Amino acid sequence: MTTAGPAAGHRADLEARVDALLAAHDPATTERQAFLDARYDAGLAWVHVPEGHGGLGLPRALQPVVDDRLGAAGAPDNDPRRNGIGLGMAAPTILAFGTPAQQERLLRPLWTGREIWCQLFSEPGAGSDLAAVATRAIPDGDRWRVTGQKVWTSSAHLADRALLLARTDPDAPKHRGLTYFALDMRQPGVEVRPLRQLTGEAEFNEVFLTDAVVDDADRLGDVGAGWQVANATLMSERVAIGSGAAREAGMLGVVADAWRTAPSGHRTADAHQRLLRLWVESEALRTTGMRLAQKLAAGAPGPEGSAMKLGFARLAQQLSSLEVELRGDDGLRYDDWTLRRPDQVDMTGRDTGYRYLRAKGNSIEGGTSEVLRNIIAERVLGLPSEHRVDKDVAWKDLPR
Amino acid sequence: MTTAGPAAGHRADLEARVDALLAAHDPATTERQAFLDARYDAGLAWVHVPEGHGGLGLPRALQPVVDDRLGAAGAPDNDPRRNGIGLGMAAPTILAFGTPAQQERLLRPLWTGREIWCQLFSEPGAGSDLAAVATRAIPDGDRWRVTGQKVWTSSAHLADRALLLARTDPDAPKHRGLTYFALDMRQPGVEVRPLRQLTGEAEFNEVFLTDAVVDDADRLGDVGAGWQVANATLMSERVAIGSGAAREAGMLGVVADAWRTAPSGHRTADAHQRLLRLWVESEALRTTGMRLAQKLAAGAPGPEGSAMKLGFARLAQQLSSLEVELRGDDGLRYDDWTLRRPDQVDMTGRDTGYRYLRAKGNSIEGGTSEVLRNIIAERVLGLPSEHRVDKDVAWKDLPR
Amino acid sequence: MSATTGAGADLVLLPDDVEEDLRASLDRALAARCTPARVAAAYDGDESLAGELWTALVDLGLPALLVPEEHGGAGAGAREAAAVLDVLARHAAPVPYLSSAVVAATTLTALGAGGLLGDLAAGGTAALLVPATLHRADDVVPLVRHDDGTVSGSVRSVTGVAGGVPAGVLLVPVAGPDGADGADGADGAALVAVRPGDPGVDVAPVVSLDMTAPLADVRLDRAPATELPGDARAAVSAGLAAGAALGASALAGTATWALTTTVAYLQQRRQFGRVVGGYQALKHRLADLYAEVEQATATARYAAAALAADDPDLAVATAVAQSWCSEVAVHATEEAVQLHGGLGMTWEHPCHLHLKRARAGALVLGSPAAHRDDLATLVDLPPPHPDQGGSPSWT
Amino acid sequence: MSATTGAGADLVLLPDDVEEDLRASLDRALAARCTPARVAAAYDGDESLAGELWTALVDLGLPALLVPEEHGGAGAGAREAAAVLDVLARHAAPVPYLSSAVVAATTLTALGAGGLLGDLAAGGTAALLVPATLHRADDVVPLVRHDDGTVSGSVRSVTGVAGGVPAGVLLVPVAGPDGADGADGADGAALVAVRPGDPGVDVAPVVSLDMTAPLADVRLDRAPATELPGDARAAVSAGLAAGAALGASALAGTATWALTTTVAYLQQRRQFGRVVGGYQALKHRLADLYAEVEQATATARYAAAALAADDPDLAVATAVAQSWCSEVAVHATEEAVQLHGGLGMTWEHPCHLHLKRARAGALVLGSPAAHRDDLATLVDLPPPHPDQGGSPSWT
Repeated sequence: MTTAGPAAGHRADLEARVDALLAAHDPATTERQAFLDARYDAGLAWVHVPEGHGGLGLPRALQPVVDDRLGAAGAPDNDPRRNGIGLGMAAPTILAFGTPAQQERLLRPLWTGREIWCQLFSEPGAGSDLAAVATRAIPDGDRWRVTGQKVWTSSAHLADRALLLARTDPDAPKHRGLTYFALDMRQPGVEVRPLRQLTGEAEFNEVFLTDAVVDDADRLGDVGAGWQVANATLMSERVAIGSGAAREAGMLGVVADAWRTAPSGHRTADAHQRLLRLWVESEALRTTGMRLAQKLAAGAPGPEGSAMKLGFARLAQQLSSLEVELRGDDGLRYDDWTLRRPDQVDMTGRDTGYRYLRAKGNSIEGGTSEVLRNIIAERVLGLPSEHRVDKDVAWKDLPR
Repeated sequence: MTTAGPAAGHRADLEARVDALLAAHDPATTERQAFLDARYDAGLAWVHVPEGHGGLGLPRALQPVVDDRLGAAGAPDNDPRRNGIGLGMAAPTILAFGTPAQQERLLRPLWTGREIWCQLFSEPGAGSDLAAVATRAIPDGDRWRVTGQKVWTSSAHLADRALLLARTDPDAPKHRGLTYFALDMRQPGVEVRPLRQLTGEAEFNEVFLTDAVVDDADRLGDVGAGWQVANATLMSERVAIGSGAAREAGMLGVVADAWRTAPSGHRTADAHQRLLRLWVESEALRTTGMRLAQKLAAGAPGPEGSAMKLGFARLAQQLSSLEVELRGDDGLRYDDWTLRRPDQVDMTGRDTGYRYLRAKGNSIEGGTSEVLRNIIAERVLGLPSEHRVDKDVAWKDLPR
Repeated sequence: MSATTGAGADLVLLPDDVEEDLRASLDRALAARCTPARVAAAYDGDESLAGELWTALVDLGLPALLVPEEHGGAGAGAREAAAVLDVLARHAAPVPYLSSAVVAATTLTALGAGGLLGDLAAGGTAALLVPATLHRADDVVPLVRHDDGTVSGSVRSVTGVAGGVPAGVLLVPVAGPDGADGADGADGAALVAVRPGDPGVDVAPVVSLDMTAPLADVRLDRAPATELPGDARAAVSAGLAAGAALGASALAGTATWALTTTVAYLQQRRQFGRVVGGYQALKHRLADLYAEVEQATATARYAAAALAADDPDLAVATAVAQSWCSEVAVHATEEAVQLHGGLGMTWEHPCHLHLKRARAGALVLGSPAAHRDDLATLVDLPPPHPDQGGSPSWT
Repeated sequence: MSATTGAGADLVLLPDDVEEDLRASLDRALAARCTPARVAAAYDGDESLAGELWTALVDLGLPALLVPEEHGGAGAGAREAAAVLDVLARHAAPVPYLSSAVVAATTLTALGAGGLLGDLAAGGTAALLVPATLHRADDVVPLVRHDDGTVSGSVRSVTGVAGGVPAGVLLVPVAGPDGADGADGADGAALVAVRPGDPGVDVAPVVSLDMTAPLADVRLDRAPATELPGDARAAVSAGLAAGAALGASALAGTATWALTTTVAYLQQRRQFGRVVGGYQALKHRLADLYAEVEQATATARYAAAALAADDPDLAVATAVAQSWCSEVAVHATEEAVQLHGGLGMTWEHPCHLHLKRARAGALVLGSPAAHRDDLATLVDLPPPHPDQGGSPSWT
């Protein structure tokens, strides 16, 4: 989030390592995967990761020193957007909970992009209440057999591996009967079907698991400890949200430009007042993000970040709705309803109507706004928790 | 709420009775109280009340036939605004729960205005949670001794009698240990102190009861049945809210006129847009009131009326806040902070700042907006009730 | 006490038995045919449902409701047509009832265009050739009428001319022949009828945000046209006014669907061991939404009753109902998507069909802002004068 | 990855140790003296608290913060002054810090008016003679300067001239002598100093919505005046700009007080056997309010940092902070009253003191709407052209 404060000594050391890497592996002549492997071996993949796994155990804030130098030298990168879940969620989880053998085996192909990851958490009956997952994993010698249905899985059709949360003990209370696995997606027991959304496209998938096999060696954390592992994964997901963007970045910029270029008949006093309010709110959120980033420069993200996600979702929805009105008759049009399977979401690359519809998901995915408000109320403001009826009841006995 | 549909026969009969009353008691020469007594005896006080108690057991909708005729004849009325709680809350309660002897004794002085009533329900520790009242009534022969503190009592300094809710059985669960009384306010054990509000005035009072005496003959309903009686009283309170007012009545009219007469510098596009939205919302509420009145023309009010009160409170608050802004520098002024004890609230007779501050009470008094939302959610929409921990615990054992 | 009465105090806002019966039979007819999957099929190019539904509506006599009896119609009132729109909305039915049976029918009735009205009463369809968002006859941009009586010009984003039940006749606003004064008025403003199948008529369907009311861009190039005698501007005004007044009922119907569907879902759905509808934060949001939706229904009924009674309050009633119902429909369907969680985002669940109807419907026949602008004039709340800032005075 | 940076990305929004110390000592000083009952006494005519508090502020050197060192001041930054305003707001302290130590001090600093600045640094007070809501020097209505140098005219609703700590000097904008051009500029615009005790000076206190920042109407009738050399308009602009930029911190402080006080109350208060703060509907409202208040703090700190750094983003930062913090302060104090139930409506509870500060403070130095209007110009989002409606085209 910030580039301030890296010790000069670390920086000089890193520069030297980059020089050495570039000297030994000229980007102009080295094959892409070979270069990425060399970078990994040099500890320059992700400098905050321990040595031996592509890093050097340095502060995360030093990574741009490497990235900027390598970028300037024309070196290939690992195309991080292709493997967002792998890099953003699987890697921290493997680092925190994986055995040395798992780290050795899984991290390199993950970082170099040889193995794309997806996440098999949510189920039709387990949305906000993730601990209610019903997908069963049953022991079978030194492996497990997994059966169940997962939803809201992005990249599942591209993925080689999945983070899987499954129930291994139905007799335990719901939070205590879960186990966490790294599942091989390339096997017959895994069926991926596109899940079409209100935008017309299928950004996500449903995944049907039928006696899918996972080795016990691919279990992350203890049997029954899946809930703790999954929470760590989800925390990693929310770190990324809310870093300081530029003024009029994203949706605000699109709508502000729509105002500036709209025919005069579409520029109503109503739309103008709403736009000014949203401009102010966007800036309030931007400065809040700056302040949070300065606070967190050294420390770990706390629950305060939840308020940023809440605000971004609200803004995106209000801005995109205003944009529909600003377009006049064109607000009634849509670009394309064809069922497509995009690799990633592109909010500004499509049309007004798409932004309006897609933004509805901002307050649902990655923690609904309702769940985030609970988190803020309980963990930031210290208000009492919700009354829980399901804490100490065996999962199999819960009403469904 | 409506004057439609009274049977012509009833109407003719009423007209004849009015003629007879006027003939026997010429308003020009009859003393006021004597005329009111005669009207009461003629069953023309409140025609929907049973015969013998000032009424004729006719539909409530026929009352205007009498009122209009008597008004036109220059007859005195019973100055109903002076005794709002007596007429609006005490009378229905006495009619529903009083013994024949109580009805005989209490209703005439109530209607004629010889006895002014107030309501001793709320306490510092029992606001929305009215059933938590801690004021104790302890039996003492054929009377009760009452000790405790009540708040938010309007007219207490003028009142002769009070509707009192008190705890008679601390060992019973809170809803089942309450009893309802008609208390004589003119006695040494009753001390009334003005309760100053944020407006500067003391529209309400605190009432301190110290061994105040109430005869068991003044108990309304059974011992332990106070909660049911009190709820009936509160229902009567809410009937009055939300009948069809004229367009631009009340606060909207004040603010619309403020716009029309404001200096051009105060008329911002922001204020204009907000005013138009509030105008629309006021009209939406007005037509909803019309529709509700047509629905209820024959039947009893249901929980749907709660949405009207919710809407009126919200509107009054938003309109008065807008008005402050519309006044420019004058919005920073106030008319008078002196501690006064007004007989009744007058939202339009005072200045902008007063309206702004007083309107804050609209969403608290007579059921907070939060309680009303619960009522709508549970009784109209059929959503589950709140989790209750205090239902079956003895009142004395509840945490406080 | 006698009630203090407001504007339109005599208007009855409750349905009578005839309306209740009509609602029930239409609801039955739609429930059997208008499934979410078939509605959604229009987004993938299969618009066959619309025709089936229209046939059902014709069987029930509904397209004839606003057509005068002397032209073969039912001569029923605006209240009944509002009820039809309300029920159609609750099923997201992809039929051009508003554009044909209300706007076009009212326009033709104002002109006394008996022949075309007879077609409508018999199940035919027509559409006014203006952009879907237009709500004031003053804003009409007329097409060009040539000396030979043919018509040229183009209009974007017209509703009711594409889809499964396209308009059989286009009602085209034109100026005098090649801009000159015409026969019917000093300025030659007129309506002419054009048949979509005729040469020189190009109807290009558009990919629409709401495919249950699909749009088309229409281009006429010396298309044959028949003049419709009468005061064209007044007729278009009447048609648009009826559309806006009754369109509010469609929006209120969408909002009602969203509220009731969401409440029903949350009464079943469990999370964290509890029925989700029991969480107080959601209860309070739904209570507020209930109040909004009830108010939307009241304003829509008031507008329909004002139209039915030709009440002087019609213009105010319409501005109020359109602006309020538009925003409530959008809010209610957005809440429906949010409170259905991920399910509301899926193609399979009907939420999105109603969300799209609300978002697009809120703009059809005038945006909420446009209707509030009308109101500012109608109720004497003039906008700030452009000079409001005052000139710098410290000179 | 390197961060994409926005405007003012270098500004530090966290307090340093100096600021933390300053906050702590001021908080201690106020906690001992500034009780709700004594603050409320001003509404009943007892304004003695203000003088005591001002003495305490002078002891801490706070009125001198923005006065340059060469004039006996602390030469500290805008960030420290913002911290003072924030802490004062949390105690609803009835002192004229914003009007005197910020607006007047900045105006005088821009003029280099050493003598008066020395008075301020030593604990004296001054006020700019303009209506409390004014925020643009362009909107100043100057008083009349006569040939003999005396000044006449009246200004309504001036803040900082009445109350327990009235201004010792009035800074009066005037035009040239009897309207003619003056000595200092082509148009004679100037600031002159007038002493409230002098003949011809009438300061009439006004009953104010917020008696912790009481207003007065001031009338000058040939009052003796001393001209303050320098660019008067630029100086007033600077004073008002500093006031608006830092006033946002006072509003953010009020909002913070409201949130924390309400949360603390709801953690204790029980209804229906449960802690009220555990009801989810309230939890969610408080979570939303928390987000608003955090954002208010961020915008206020950003504006203060921009002023301290003389950042080119100051004007935008001020417009954002003023409009956002004003509305959040009003919302937060309104929620505080509502969520304290009846208690928040009482005179005894401090809620009302903060509600009145928020409602009035939101208008002081420009309403939220006025600041958003500024923003429209600053960030190129021009208002709709008055001709937007277009002329009727169907002619």
